[in-house]
Amino acid sequence: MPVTTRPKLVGFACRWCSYAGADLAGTSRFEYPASVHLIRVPCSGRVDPTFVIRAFQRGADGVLVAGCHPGDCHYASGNLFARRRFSLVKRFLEYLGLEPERFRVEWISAAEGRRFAEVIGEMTADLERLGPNRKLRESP
Amino acid sequence: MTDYQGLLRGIARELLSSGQVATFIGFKAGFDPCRPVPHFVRDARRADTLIVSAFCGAGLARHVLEAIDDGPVGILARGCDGLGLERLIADGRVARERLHVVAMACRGAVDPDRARRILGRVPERAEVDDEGVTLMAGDEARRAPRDSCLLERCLGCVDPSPRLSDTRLGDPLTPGQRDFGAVTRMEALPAEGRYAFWSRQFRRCLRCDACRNVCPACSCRSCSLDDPELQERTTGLAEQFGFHFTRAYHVAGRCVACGECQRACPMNIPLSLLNDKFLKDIRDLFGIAAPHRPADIEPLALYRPDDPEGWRGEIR
Amino acid sequence: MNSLVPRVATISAIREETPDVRTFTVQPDTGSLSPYRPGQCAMLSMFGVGEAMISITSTWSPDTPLEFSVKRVGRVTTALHQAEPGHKVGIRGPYGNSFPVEQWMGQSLLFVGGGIGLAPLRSLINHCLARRSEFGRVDIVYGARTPRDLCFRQELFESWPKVDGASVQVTVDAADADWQGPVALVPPFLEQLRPEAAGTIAVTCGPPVMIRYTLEALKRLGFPDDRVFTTLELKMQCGVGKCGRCSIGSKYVCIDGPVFSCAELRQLPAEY
Amino acid sequence: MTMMLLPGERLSGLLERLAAEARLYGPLAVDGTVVFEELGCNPPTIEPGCPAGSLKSLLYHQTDPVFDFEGGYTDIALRAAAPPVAQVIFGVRPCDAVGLDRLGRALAAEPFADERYRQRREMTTVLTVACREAGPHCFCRAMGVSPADPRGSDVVLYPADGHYLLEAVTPRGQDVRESAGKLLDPAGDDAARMACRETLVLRAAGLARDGLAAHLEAAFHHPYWDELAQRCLGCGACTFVCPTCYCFAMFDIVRGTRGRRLRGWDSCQFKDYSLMAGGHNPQPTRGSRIRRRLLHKLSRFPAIHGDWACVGCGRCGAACPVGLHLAGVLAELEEVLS
Repeated sequence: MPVTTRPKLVGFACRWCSYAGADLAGTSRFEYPASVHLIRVPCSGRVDPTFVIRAFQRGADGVLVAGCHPGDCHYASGNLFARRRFSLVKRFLEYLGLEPERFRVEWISAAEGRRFAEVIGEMTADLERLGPNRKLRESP
Repeated sequence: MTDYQGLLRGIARELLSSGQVATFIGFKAGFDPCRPVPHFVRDARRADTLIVSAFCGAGLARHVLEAIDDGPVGILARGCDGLGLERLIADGRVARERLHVVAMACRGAVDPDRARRILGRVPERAEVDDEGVTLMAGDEARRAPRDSCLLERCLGCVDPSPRLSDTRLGDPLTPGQRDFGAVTRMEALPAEGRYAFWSRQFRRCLRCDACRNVCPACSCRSCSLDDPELQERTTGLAEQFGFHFTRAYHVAGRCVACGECQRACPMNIPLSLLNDKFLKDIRDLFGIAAPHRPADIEPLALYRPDDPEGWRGEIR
Repeated sequence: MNSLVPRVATISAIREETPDVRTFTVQPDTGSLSPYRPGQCAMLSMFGVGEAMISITSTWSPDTPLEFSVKRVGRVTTALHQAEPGHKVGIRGPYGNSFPVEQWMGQSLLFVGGGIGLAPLRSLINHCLARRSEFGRVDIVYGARTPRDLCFRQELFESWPKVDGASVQVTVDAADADWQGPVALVPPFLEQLRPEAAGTIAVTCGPPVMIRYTLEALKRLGFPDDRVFTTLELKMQCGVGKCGRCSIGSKYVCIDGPVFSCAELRQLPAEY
Repeated sequence: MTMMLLPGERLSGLLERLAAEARLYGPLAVDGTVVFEELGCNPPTIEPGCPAGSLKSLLYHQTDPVFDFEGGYTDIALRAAAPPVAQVIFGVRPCDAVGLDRLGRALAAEPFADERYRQRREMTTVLTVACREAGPHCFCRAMGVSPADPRGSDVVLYPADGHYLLEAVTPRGQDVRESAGKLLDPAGDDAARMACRETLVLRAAGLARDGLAAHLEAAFHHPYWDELAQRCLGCGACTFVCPTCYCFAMFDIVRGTRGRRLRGWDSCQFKDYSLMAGGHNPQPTRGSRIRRRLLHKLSRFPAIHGDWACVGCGRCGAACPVGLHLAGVLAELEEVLS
């Protein structure tokens, strides 16, 4: 019997914007898949790229880094550094052979509950289509 | 052919005997004629043990850290060493005024293993010019194209003469532009092919840390790769991917493209192909072309309000 | 059975000796450790953290619980200090050689300890005091940084001094308001006491610096090298002479040591 | 023992038979670098000298589970690691096979024999290909190892034009010979073996072994070690490619309530190798660490286990980013001490 599994999506969400956006999605009762494991971080600039690698190693099928829109960072420039950093990391992960859909960076403000639900929905659909991730993943 | 070796010995002797430097770093003949070894001269009378040959392939910049505490250092520098020194200066590990850089125009160093395959025996002497390489052993001599027998790192070199210099050996050569052809070819492979390629490479990694220890941009006094909490010591494929990602990412924007990591790797993992991907993307996205001067610009330590979002659209 | 696999044991009691030294009573869940001799060590595991070689501080008898006194210094020992009674640990051993007590019959004994270095000596002292009649005088000299850092206070101030023909001298490097005793570093303190070298075996253990100066002091006091013993400690990962870390010359501290006579030490290169 | 002849074109047939019974490994060029890999249907890459990585990686794994554990603080269960499976390694060089003997002396020494290594050694059949030509770094003869050395091998194949001379050295080697059956022809002479015995090893010339240990111990305080240390980068390449280096570290990994303790290669050249938790380091400088490595190989290991912990494969020299070749260091020492 084939075992159907829900994709595991790890989301790093900036506490000022994206995490609040996720809250809004909840309080607004927007529907989105329960595949996402959200980790609240102070800022998208706090997300060390090795967090992303670690998530894939320990079994994530996809990783999302979400922060405030450029210009709106609570710490003025955190997401602007993150933008440079993850521009490179995204391309590098694909260079190592990861499918593009497995790693995404999105700007989601505290007002964009619907956008949050959409992103999770899109990513989950992509990951379901791709199936479980084996790349970079440690064997049990 | 200019007698660089004679000139270098003279310069080193003068620097040491006048007390301008306490140590002069260059090369001396190794056990293997085609593998000269880094050499530290502290006594002017030993200056004639310095050699210059087409086999002088190892980078010297990182060795400055071993001698700088004993006083000013004189060093033979090729383009790659020059950038490495600039990196160490920008990172605050070495003060510019404590260095005397003897800048040598370099046309590339011969890879002893490749040369041996071409010549069919251990090469004893070699000469490199712009057109090709002459390999010699005994009375035998053979001409070979540059890209068949130079070190991989020299083939990609576009910055053959150090801009940092106190004394020059030979006129500086014109710097070029990197084309990142190998990266482009890798990018053209399908995702599965890329993953298979890197899996094949990383599988044989010994985790000996040679790539880190030889790198002029990896001079942190304590390294996250040594911390068992941050970098587990297991050697499964996933952990090897993690290790190589971390190493390459930690020098992204700081890498001077000297290619020492790849040259040092005992298992010949093409590490430059990782570093070059970052360098190429930094050029394409942020317009900072390699090799940039470490003192001028740190691509990941700055941003512009209108930076592109590198994850959008066609990413190659 | 692979010699690197420990057996599971339970911490049954924890006693606080000093702010950073605790004594753990450890009971293997199945069977018991084979009879151990004074000076021997065992590898203690904190699962998920790692292993450390710790000297056994209790003296073996069929009904004496197994005890380890541990100073909090590194990852494993910190994890041990965070444990509570009931906590599972791993144990393998006993490892190493031991003090050649049988050869000391009829001799007087001088024990010189510093700080946590009293832990291996305690096993030896209790062993010798249990066979009191076989030895001459028993003198114990012990020092710690401050009065708060003195280990095994009950034995130091109550049981050992009561033994017939035994003396205990305690010193500290720096006194506090309540300290009435001497204030001195162990090596000069020892020299002031002028212990009789003839017919005496000296055993010392403590921090590396203390050991070094104590060995020099003992030499000046007239103790020949082959009648002075110490126990060494180096980093260890296997405890069975394989991992390579604790080698000094062609000796391994884990299997050829940890007990060395001063005469043996002089034969070894300065790698400890 | 009797010699048999294996015609070159029947080698693949022999490999197929071996692969049917156990996992078959051998030297394989992967993107130009020769390493020991599972051969599958690829022909082995036999070049002068030895592969970049040493044979120990197949018997003494880079990291190897010791046991798994599961549970919490007050309740824990251990499960020993799964036993190793049978393997056949083709195309080993004599130096590597002798290296196994040295590894075994250290790891399988009683009373605390390393069961993991011993089991794996028992499950391994070693088919050695003797050398007709030395590699650029080889100096085996200086270390008392011959290019036709049978020690540590089950079967030795001596290459000749178009065929191999096959000699079964151990009972397990006999089994291989029997299972090869009709693939083998009777051999007419043992010229190939004689030729291998006489293979010229250039780098071994002039290296004196007599009194080496005493010589090195006498040089304990010589400033040469610090001179060497300036060049050394403190990486572990030399030790990890060495067929006889066996130092290891133990470490735990934890995933939730499960964990595993592993044994993994460690290098005495790393700065924290002997660093103690309290901060004391008995090998505080690179010079002291290089000295320790050489003394261990050439003085202390022989004192304990009776032979050099070096088989002269020369990999340390090939792997070293700054060209520190063990034979070169020996030659240099000779010079600075005289």
